[in-house]
Amino acid sequence: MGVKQQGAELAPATEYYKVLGDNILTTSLDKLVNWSRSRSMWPMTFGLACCAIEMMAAGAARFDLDRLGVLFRASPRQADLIIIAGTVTHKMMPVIRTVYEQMPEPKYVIAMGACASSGGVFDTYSVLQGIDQELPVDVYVPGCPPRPEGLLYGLIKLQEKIMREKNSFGAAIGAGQVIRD
Amino acid sequence: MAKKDIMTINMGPQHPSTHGVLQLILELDGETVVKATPHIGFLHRGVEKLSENRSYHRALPLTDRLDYLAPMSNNLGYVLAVEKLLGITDLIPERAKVVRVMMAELTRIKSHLVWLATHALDIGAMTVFLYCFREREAIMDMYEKLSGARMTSNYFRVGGLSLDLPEGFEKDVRSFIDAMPGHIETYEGLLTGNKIWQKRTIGVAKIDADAAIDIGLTGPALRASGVDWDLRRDNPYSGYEEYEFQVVTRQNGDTFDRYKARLDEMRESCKIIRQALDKLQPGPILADAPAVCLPPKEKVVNSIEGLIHQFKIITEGFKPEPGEIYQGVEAPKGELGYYLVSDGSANPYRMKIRPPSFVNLQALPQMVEGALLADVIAAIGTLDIVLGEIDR
Amino acid sequence: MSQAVVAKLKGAFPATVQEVKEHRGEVTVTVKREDIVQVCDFLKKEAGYNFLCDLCGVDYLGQQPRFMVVYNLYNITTKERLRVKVAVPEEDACVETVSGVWSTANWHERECWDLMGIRFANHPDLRRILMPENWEGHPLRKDYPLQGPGREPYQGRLS
Amino acid sequence: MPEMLSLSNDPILFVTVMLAKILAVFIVVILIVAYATYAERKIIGRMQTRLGPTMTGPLGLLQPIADGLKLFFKEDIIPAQASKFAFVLAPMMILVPAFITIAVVPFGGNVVVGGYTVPLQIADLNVGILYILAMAGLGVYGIVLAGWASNNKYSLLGGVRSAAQMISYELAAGLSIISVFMLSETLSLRGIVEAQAGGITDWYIFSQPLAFCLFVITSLAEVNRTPFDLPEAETELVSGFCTEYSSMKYALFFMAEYANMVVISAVTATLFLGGPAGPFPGAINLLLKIFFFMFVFIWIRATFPRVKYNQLMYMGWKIFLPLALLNIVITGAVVVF
Repeated sequence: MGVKQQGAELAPATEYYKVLGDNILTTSLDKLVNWSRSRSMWPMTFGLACCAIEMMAAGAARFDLDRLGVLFRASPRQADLIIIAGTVTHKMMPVIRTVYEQMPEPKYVIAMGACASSGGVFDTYSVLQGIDQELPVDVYVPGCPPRPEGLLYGLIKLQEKIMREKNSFGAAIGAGQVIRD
Repeated sequence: MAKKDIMTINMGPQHPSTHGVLQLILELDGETVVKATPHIGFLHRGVEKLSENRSYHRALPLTDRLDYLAPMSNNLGYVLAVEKLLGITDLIPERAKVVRVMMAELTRIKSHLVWLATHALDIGAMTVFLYCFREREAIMDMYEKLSGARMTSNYFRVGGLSLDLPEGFEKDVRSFIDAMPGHIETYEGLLTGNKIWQKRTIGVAKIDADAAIDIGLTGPALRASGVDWDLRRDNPYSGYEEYEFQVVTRQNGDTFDRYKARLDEMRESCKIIRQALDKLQPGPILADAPAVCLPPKEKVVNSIEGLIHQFKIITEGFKPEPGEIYQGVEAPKGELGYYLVSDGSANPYRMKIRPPSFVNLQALPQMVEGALLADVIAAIGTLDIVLGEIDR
Repeated sequence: MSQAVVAKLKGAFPATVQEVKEHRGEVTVTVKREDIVQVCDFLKKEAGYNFLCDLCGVDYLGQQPRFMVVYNLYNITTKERLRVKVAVPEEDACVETVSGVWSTANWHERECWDLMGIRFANHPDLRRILMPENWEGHPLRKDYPLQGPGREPYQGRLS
Repeated sequence: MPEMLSLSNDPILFVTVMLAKILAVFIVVILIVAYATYAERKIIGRMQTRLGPTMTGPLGLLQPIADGLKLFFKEDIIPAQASKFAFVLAPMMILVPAFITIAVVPFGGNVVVGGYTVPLQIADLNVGILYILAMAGLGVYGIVLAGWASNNKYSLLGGVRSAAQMISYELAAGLSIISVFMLSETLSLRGIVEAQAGGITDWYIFSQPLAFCLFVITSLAEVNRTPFDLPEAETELVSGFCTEYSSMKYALFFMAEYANMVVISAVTATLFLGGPAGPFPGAINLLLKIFFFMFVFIWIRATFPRVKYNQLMYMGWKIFLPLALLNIVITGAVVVF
C-alpha cells in the first residue's frame, strides 16, 4: 500500500514543495527537522525470530543503541521505526500491517536479516518471501542473523537517508509531502 | 447487569513480554485471569517440510533456527539422531564427543542467560538484563571463534565436528567458567534476596509433579516440581555418563523454584565444562566412515580422490537404510526429540521435531488461571519458551 | 526389557498387536486403530509408560493405508522408550484421541490434524494450531507442494 | 526589615516581580525535566555497564532537544473510537497540576527589591500542604481520563490501576505529613522551612524518620515510578494509560512524569530537609537536594523489580496506613507531654 501511494502522489508533492520554496529558511528548517528525526529514532519492541535476539544484543551493553538515541518503545503510537527482525509468515503479516498502520508519520522500516529481506532459507508455503512485498522498506540489513554491528550500520544508513529528505518541515506543518530519495 | 463482567484482552503477538510472537487471549475479571488461551503458529516456517526436501547434511542448518537461543543443542540432537539412524554412533571419536558436550553445556549457559535476562526484565528488574547479556557476549565470542557465526553456528557434523578447536580456545573457555560462578552470584545478589522478587515469584504459577508429567513438562520446569529426570544422566548420549554432575531438583514447582533450578543448572554446567576441558585430548574429530563424513579440507584441495569424495557426499548425500528412530537430548528447555523416518533415500522421509517449548507452553493456561495479570507475565517468562521451536 | 512389555501387551491384547519391529535398539509396536486408547491406557497404567514424549503423523503416500500415527512413549521410572504406531487409511483419516490418557496429547493431536489432516475423534478442542484458521490443505502431506499451491517453484534452486 | 511587597503597595512592581519569579521557576523546572531524561539514561546506562546517549551533540547533551523536536513534528493521532475531548484534555490535566504545585515551594529567604521585601517563593499559601495534596489528587484525573478516553483495554487497566494506587497512597502520604505540621504548627511551607531553620539538627528527617521514609515511598508510588510503575508497566500493559498517545501529547505525559519527580523531590526536601537551608545560597541548596532525590529515584528504578497490584494495595492499606497513624499518635504524645 505504501509503495503505490508514494509513486502515485509524487507529482502534487513536488508542487506543494514549490509553494514553500527552496530557500535558506526552508532548507534550514528541513535540516533541523531531519536532524531531530534522525537523532531520535525510537524503534518498536517488535521481535519475530532469531534476529530479534541480535536486536536485543545490539541494545545491550556491548553495542548500546542508546548511544545513538535509539530507545525501544512498546507502543506503536510512540515509535518512529519498525525493525522487522525475523521471518514474516502469512499468519503474522496482518498483525504487522496493523501495527505499521498504527504508527504515526513519518515512519521507517528496516528489514533485518535474510528472512525479512527475501524469505531467506525458508522458501516454504507459510513464509512471506520478503517484507518488501507488503511494506515500503527503507534499509535492508543482510545476514542470518545480521551481527549487531550490521544493525548499527543499517541505522546509521537510515540516519543518512533521513538527513537527505526534502520538505520535511513543510510536510510537518501540512504543506505537501516529504520528498525522499 | 450481568452477573460478572468479563473483559477479553488480547496479549500479543506484538507485546513486549510474550517473548516473540505468542498470542494470548486472556479473559479477565478485574485483573484476575479467568481463562487464558494461547495461540501459536505466527512463526511457522515449515522446517519439517523443508527438511524432507533436503539431504541430511543440508537439513542441519535449519535446526540452528529452531531454538535460536541454543543452536548447538539443536545441532547435537539432530546429528545424534542421524548417527543413530546410520548406526555409526559408536564410531564417533572421543575428541568430537568431548567437544560436543562442552559446547552443549556452554549453550545451556547461554540459553539460561537469555531466559534470566528476559524473565527479570518482564518482572521489572532491568539491570539484570544487561548483566546477563554482557556474559552472553563472551559465549557469543567463543561461538564466533569456533564456527564463524555468533548465533547460527552449524558447527557439529554428522560423524563429528566441522572444524577443530581454534588455538587458545580452551583458555577462553577456562577463563569464562572461572568467572561465571561469580557472575551468577551477582544475579542472585540482585534478585534472590530481594523481597519484591520473592513476592513476585514464590507460589506463582505453581504446578505439582503429577500435573507436570501429565501435561508433558520437561527440563528444568519439570525438575523444579520434584521429578528427578534428566536425559543426560538417565539416557546418556555423547559420553555424558563419564561426567559427574548433579541433577538439580526442587520441590515446590513455582516460579521461584524454577528460577533457582536454572541458576543451579548453570553452576552444574560450569562443572561439566571443566571436566570436559580436562578430558580433552588431541585426536581425530570426524568418524572413520567415508560414506558419511566429508574428507578434511586439505585432502579436498590437494588430491583428486578427496575432491571426488567431497563432491559425491555434497551432491548425492548418504542413504541410511530404511527405518525409524527417535533421539531425545536434554536441551536447555527440556527434552528435544528428533523422530526420523528413512525410506532409503538421501533425504529424510519424515522429520518430526519434539520441541520442549511447544509442550511446556501447553501448561500455561492451567498455571495462570485464577492468577493476576502480572502473574501471566511471570509465568510466560518462567516457562522459558522460544517461538522458533514452538512453531517450527 | 522392552520386549517384556511387548510380551505383556500381546498377552493383554492378543488380537490387537499387528507387528513388532526392532531397529537400532528401539522397539516399535503397530496396533489396530480401534484399540489405541485401550492400549495406551494399559501401557500407562500397567507398564508405567507415564510420559508421552511425542505424537505425530507420517504420510506414506502411495501405500495402503496411507498414514501412520506414531506415539513415542517414555517410562520415567525405568527410563525406557517404546513406540506405538497406528495405521490410518486416507478415506477415513480418523483416530480416537488419547488426550484423555495424557493431557499433553492435546496440542500434539491438534498439530497432527493441522499439518497432516488426520482427525482425532472426541478431541476436546480440535482446531488448527499452527496455520491460520482459514488455511486450505494440510501442508505436511506429501502431495502438498513445498512452496504452497499458489506459487511457481523458484527455478534457480539446486534441488 | 522593609514592608512586604504586595498588590496594594506597588502593583506594577508586584506583577513584574511575580512574573519574573514564575518565569525563572518555570524555566528551571523545564530544564530539569528535559535533562532529567538525559540524566536518567546516562545514570542507568552507567549502572548497566553502558554509556547512554553519546552521539547527539557533545556527550549526547542535545539528546533531549532532539527527542522533543522530533515529537513536536510528529503526526498526532487521535484514535477514531476515542472520546476526543477527554483524550485531548488528559495530557494537560496531568501536566498542569505538576507544574503549579511548585508554586508553593520556597526556594530561598527574603530579598529586598525596590525598597520592599520579596519572599523567594511564588505564593505563600497558608494551607500549602493541603494545596500540594490537592494538586497531587488532581493529577490522577489526567491518568484516569487518559486511560478511559483512549478506548484501549490496556489504557483502561492502566487508568484503573492508577486510580486505586493514588487513593491508597495519597492517604498514607497525607497522614505521614500530619506529624510534620504537628511539630511545625503551621500548614504553610514557608513556616515549615522556618521551623527547621535552626541548623541541620532541626531538620524533620531527624525528628520524624518514620514519616520521612513513609513519605518518600508513598510519593514514589504517587508519581508512578519503579517499583510502583504499575499504571504504565511496559511489560504488562504495553505503555499503560499512554498506549494510544503519540507525538506532543505523549511528550506531555513524559514531561509530567519527570515534573512530578521534581515536585516530589522539592516537597520532600522542603518538608524534611529544611528546604533551601544549607551551606550555599538558598536556591542552590534546594536544587542539590532535588537532584539528590532524583538520583535516588533513578537508582531505585535501575535496581528493583516491579511489585504486583495486590501487593501494592496490601502495602498501602495494611502497612503504610497503620504506620502513619502510629506515627501521628507517637508524635502527638511527644508534643503533648
